[in-house]
Amino acid sequence: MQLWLKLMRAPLSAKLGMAIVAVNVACVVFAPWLAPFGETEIVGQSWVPGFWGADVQGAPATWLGTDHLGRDVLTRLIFGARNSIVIALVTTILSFSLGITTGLLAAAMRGWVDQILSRTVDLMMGFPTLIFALMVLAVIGSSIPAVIGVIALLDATRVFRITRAVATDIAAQDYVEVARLRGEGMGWIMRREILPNAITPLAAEFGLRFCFVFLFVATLSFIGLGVQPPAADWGSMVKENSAAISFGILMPLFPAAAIALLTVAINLIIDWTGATAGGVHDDH
Amino acid sequence: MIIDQVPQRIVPAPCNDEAPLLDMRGLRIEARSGEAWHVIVHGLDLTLRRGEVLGLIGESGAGKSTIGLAAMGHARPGCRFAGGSILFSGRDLLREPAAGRRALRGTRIAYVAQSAAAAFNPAHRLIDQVVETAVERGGRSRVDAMADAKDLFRRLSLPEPETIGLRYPHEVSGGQLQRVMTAMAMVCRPDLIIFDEPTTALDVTTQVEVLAAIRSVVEDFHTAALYITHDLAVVAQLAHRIMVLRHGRLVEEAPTRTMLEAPCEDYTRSLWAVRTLEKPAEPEAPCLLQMEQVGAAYGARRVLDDISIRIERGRTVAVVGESGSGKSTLARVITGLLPPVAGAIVFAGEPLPAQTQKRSKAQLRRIQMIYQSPDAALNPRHTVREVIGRPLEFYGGLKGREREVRTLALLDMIEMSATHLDRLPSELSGGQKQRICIARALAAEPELMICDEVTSALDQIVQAGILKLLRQLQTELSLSYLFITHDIATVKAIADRIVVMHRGKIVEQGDKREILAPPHPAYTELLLSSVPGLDPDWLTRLLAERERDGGTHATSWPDRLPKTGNRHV
Amino acid sequence: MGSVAELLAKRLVFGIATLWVISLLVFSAVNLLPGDLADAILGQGATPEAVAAFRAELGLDQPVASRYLNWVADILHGDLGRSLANDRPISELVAGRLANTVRLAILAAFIAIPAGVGLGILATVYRDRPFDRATTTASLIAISFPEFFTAYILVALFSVTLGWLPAVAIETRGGGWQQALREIALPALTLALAVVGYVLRMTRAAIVNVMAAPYIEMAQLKGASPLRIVTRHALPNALSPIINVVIINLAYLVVGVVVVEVVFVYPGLGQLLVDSVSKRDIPVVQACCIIFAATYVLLNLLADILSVLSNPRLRRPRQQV
Amino acid sequence: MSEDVSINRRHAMAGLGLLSAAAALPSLAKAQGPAPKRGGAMRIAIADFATSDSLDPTLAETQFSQNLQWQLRNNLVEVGPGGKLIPELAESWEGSNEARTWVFKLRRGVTFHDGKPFTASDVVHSFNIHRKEGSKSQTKPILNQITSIKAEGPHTAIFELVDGNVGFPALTSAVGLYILKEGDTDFNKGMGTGGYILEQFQPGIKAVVRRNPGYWKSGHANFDSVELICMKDATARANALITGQIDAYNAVDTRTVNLLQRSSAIRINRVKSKAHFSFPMMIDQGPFASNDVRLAMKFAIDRDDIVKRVLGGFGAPGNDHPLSSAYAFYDGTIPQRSYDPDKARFHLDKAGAANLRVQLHVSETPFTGATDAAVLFKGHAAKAGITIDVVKEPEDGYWSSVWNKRPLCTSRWSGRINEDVLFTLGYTADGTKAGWNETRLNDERLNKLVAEARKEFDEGKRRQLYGEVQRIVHGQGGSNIFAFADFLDAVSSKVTHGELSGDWMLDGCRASERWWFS
Repeated sequence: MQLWLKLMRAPLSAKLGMAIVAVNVACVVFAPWLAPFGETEIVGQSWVPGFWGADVQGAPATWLGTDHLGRDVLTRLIFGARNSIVIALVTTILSFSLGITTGLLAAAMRGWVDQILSRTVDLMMGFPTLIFALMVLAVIGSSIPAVIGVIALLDATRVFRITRAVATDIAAQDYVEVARLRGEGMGWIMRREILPNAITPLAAEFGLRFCFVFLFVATLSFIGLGVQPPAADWGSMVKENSAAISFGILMPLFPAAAIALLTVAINLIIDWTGATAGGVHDDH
Repeated sequence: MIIDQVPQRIVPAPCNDEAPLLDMRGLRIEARSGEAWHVIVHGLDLTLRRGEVLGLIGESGAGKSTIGLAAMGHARPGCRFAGGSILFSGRDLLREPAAGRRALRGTRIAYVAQSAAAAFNPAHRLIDQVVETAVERGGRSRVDAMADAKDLFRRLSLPEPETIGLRYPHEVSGGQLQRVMTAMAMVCRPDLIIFDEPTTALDVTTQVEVLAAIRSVVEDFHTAALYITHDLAVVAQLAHRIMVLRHGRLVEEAPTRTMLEAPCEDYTRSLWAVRTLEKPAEPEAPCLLQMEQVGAAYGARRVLDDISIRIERGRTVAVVGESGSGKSTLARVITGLLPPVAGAIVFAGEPLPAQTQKRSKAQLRRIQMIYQSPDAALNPRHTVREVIGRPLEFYGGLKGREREVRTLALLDMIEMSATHLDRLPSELSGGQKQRICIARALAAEPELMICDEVTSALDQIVQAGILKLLRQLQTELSLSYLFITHDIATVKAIADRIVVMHRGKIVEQGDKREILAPPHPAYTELLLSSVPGLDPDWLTRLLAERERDGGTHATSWPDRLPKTGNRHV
Repeated sequence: MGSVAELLAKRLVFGIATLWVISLLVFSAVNLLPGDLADAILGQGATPEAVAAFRAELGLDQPVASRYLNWVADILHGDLGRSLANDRPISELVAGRLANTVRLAILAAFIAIPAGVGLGILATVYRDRPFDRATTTASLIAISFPEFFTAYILVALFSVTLGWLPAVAIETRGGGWQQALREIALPALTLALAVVGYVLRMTRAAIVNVMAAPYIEMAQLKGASPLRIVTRHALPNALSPIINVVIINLAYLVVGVVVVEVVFVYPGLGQLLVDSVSKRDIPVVQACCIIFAATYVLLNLLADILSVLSNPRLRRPRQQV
Repeated sequence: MSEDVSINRRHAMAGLGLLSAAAALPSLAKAQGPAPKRGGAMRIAIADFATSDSLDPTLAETQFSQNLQWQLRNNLVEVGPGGKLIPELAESWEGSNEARTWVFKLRRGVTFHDGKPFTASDVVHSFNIHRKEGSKSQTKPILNQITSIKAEGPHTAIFELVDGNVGFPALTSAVGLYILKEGDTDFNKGMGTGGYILEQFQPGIKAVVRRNPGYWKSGHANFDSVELICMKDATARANALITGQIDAYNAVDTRTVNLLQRSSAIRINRVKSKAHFSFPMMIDQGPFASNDVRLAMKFAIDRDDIVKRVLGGFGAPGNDHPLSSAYAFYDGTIPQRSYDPDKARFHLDKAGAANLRVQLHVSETPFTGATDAAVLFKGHAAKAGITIDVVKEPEDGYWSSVWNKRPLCTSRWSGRINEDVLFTLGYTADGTKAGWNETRLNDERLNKLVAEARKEFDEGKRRQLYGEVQRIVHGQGGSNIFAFADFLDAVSSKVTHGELSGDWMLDGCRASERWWFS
């Protein structure tokens, strides 16, 4: 109930953000029921305009027109939400699990554990992300689990740095010293003393990293390593149809707008929760 | 020397005939908590004449800082003016446009903040900050303003007045910074200066110097001042008149002497509650903890040297000293967080392993620690139940109902109740939080409690409560305390023995009465004499005394101890 | 200044160690990839005989360890080696492309960094006002557009529709530096748009963070104007995180621009690296990775030094009197 | 063309049968216009390139280096539009001794870029580069049939073959068999007899050439300079052409063909090609040992659907043998196999392999859209009760670790010079030895037919022989050849050209030499 009240009192911008996220979540969950056509169903000619060109002869009844293969763009967007969001979400969760665990470990243990972890991360960050992903995916093949794993690993380095920075401050607090003096084990200190206090800035970071992962998946799709056709995802939709932009066809703007809208929405919510100061969003 | 031959301070009576410099009428200020606004200053009236020093005193939450800032037409983020007027030489600051208010600030109304170390911009040299307003907005040439600033530095007895301005804030000690800030306030010769607890963060010995400096310039330039503090003894040295505030309302207002000699309200009297406590003498008891010639170091830097202390069962040893004297390090050595490099510690007849990790659960349980700031010592995400329950479970293996019962018993012991069980620290007051810390320590059923400045972050009346509670617990449970503090009043209230520390060494130790009675070694003397007395003439007399005793040491002590106020640990 | 020199030396040693480990990692990683240069170049026509002959010619039949040691020995003699694939000196292959990459990065940085920092400062001055909301939202949108898409939109607008700027950067011969600038304009703008949002948001966040400090309230109470408070009182104390984000973005402009290179047909290092990885041209991959890693290490070093210089506490550690 | 050249027509015609070969589609190709005009700076964007490109003729070649090679160098024989053999550095040739001995008369008065005259020893040198011991050349397998090459005087070269081969002159037109200057070892200098002289070559970026003023072919190499530019991104190529930064590009994105055609300033050249796409099955492996299973797989694919959806309609369905109508001996009488799940089921049942489950290994390396094609195939086959698990493989290393190793994978074959090379490599025991026979087909009859046709001068008989070969592959082979792709180039309407040749994109990779600005 309290949460509900809090939500109701949120500023307009945050409500807007939550509404957009809610629509996206609905798409993820109910895609087959929401979409007017099948995911790969061809409904007409390629690049037929949608509502703005309804008078065009032979145009099927589609809201946002059709894509390069004549599939309904709205349907693809709805199904694309599934792939894009789920992949980004799983990746982000994975990278946070890894990054937070190692980050807390480094902050709580200090000494050589911290040194080894930090230097390893420095090393990984010295390597261009995209190239790293390309090489690893070339070795293990570009399947969705591989993409998720690689991005999660790369992203975990960033999460590690932030977690370590936040947790190091917390680990210096008196209450952590109290726990140490009591004789508590490292696990308890990490899990019960440090983590609950690091969660707010990390949650803010989660939102941002989620967006970056989203973009990274899109970029990998552009290079041909992300989600494989004929499955829909927003990044590949932009990529597959981007050629049309030069011919004044608006279609690729829709998936791009979907990406932008979700990113903005998530950030509006983060801004509202007021924890933006916690993150060191140091890269892409 | 700024204090010349004035043996007896003559308070110049402010002229009553001219219009007041500052006139607040029915001032209401609101603060936001969550979605709602609530009143924190309830229709306050305040008048200040030219050249007058008005003391604002009260506990935390009394609204005194808010009122001080209001005198500049400034409300902190999350606060707003909700009514009344603030007339400054006839102009209503609340109706003045932002630019108009801004024009007054720095030039006609200046501000001296509590922590000069935080209020100086770390990125710029002091002199640049001091002359900024004069040059940018006072229309003075830089050369002229700098000359003036150096003159003020000299008047405020800062060392090396010609060059100190070239330093960065972190290169100057706290007491000196506070004087530089006073110079910064003065440089435009304002009509009014707001002093917001300018000496609270300083050691007592430094506080004396700053007080003397402030008083001298304020008198020299005949500047009006609002002096905000929680310490009546301090304000008594400067103010012509004192207003006691509580919860944003006026409790009592009177000329300084009247206020001290015959306060009308009980509340006013409670402001020096701790001073009235004194622990009676007790007989000797068997030894619990013995430190023998202990030394400790951070890396190559020796921070403790040749420390031998004996703590008896059921008795209190107070360790006093200024910041940087090594008294908190002593606590870290005993708890094993900083293993000693020399000497030995014997606890209950057994040698205590140097490192925390090497100690047994039982050894850890028998020594508990309470910290200065309960905010930092309580995990903000743990409820009272978890905080107190954890040591019960960890040491005693208590679970479920048993643990609940014991937790409630402990809460009862610290005079709190079951209603607090599920609260988070943020939902408790400062005093309650410190009580929870005490309960957590008690839950371990310790024999020795190390109390590191446990009362210094609290208001006087709360302090008195905590001290009484600790004394009561000591009698009931036969606890031993190692009581670390810089406050002599607290020492009187709780200690059996006193250890005076300075620069990592013990200067003097012994029975309380012995230590507090003269003669003292020079350092103890300085420390004790710097504690302000509840007497408007205390400062004047002290300065005169020190002058007579050959002079320089009064003002030069802090300068010879540049590390005070800047702990590098 | 002793601490600066010490820091520099420490970071430099660590940097060199990083480069070495990266070279080792890259070498083993590329060797782990399925197939080798002979397979990759010969493609479908890789008959066993041809592959064996080619391997022998390339020295790929030598043990892995000895190939690595040879490479290290060459490097220590200042010789980057030759490309296995087309037997050209790597220094020659890399030099032109490195210059292109750096040129593009510099131009993009010249657009993005002043714009990002400047707008970030203005956003703080007008904090929570329409200007602030507009710039922060716009920056978010800029961040959330995939780079390749920004590129296509810019091309559609400035090249195809308006015809102001060339669509691809193919170094048309002649035309001098104006022509060169015109060709590089769109790629630089694309990169700038990708970067400006981050710089803006970080600048704003860093300054806002500082704005809660007591000395900012002090500056207000001294009557300083909002602009002066931000630029004179807040900015100098927010420099360290801003420098960091600027440097990290600079590194990104050098190492992370493969996509922009592809879209604008811009011959930079990124494409060379991707291509060499797919061809298993280990010496070239090594050279590129080392250049990228060195860029990262050096820029980080620069960030550290600038951070120290911008902070009097670190620049002038308190002397014990 | 080449009216000044006399050909030994009997052998050229009889040997190869030039009647069909690559045919430009009349609707899209430009009719032959006026005489070529000189001048202008030509800029061509090419999609297929690598930073490892080099002018070493023994290395595999991208479209980029192939175009560049033919700017700088000539072969003995050139393939013209319609698959016609045109004498290039050889003025004429004659086979004797049951097609075992081939005498090439070389052109006189041709000089290299540095002025050195072209002689027979250059020919010997150029062929021996591929033939020598330890050569990495891919052309080596087809040159293994040569026992000796001799220069007889400066203008005659004599080739002795192990066995008769009437198609040998055509082989000399192959990629890689460029005529180099004797003693020339720094291939990247680009020395040759070609119409252009190398000015600048930056692998993976671009190459610039200028016209060779002393070029021996009249009416060819008309541009003052030609710039070949590497452009991987299809959209970038299209944008560059639309904005006039280039004049032509290859590999048009099938998605945007219709949009590009709207512009009057752009022309699309669509040419039928010899390149085929297939899902080869190894006939000595697992279920594919049964011809009924193979037939079931061939009936279980909807070729038209794949042509439409993967090739955007720019292609033709395949008929499970490697010849397209662009080949001379294409047999159009073999009935087109079409999608028939019921027949597929029938063959499965016959083989006792109902509920067949197979793994199809795929990557985008063979051709763009391979994954799409595989996924579509999976859908088609499901209706016939065949379960196909599509296994994504890494693009890098696909040819070395997947193709020709997995029982069922994805493959692409570029066109070959003639039927003999194609069938020998792809479908005979010799091809298995050379590592090209991806289906491991080893049919005695087929081996014999191919060998016979190789020596047969009579065109009618050859047609018959190759017809039977096609039927064998169609009926028993492991090749599931589902499509032939068209070549799509986009050119500015300022550019004029004659009839287009269809063995490679961009007029057989010779656009620089054959085209001109109108």
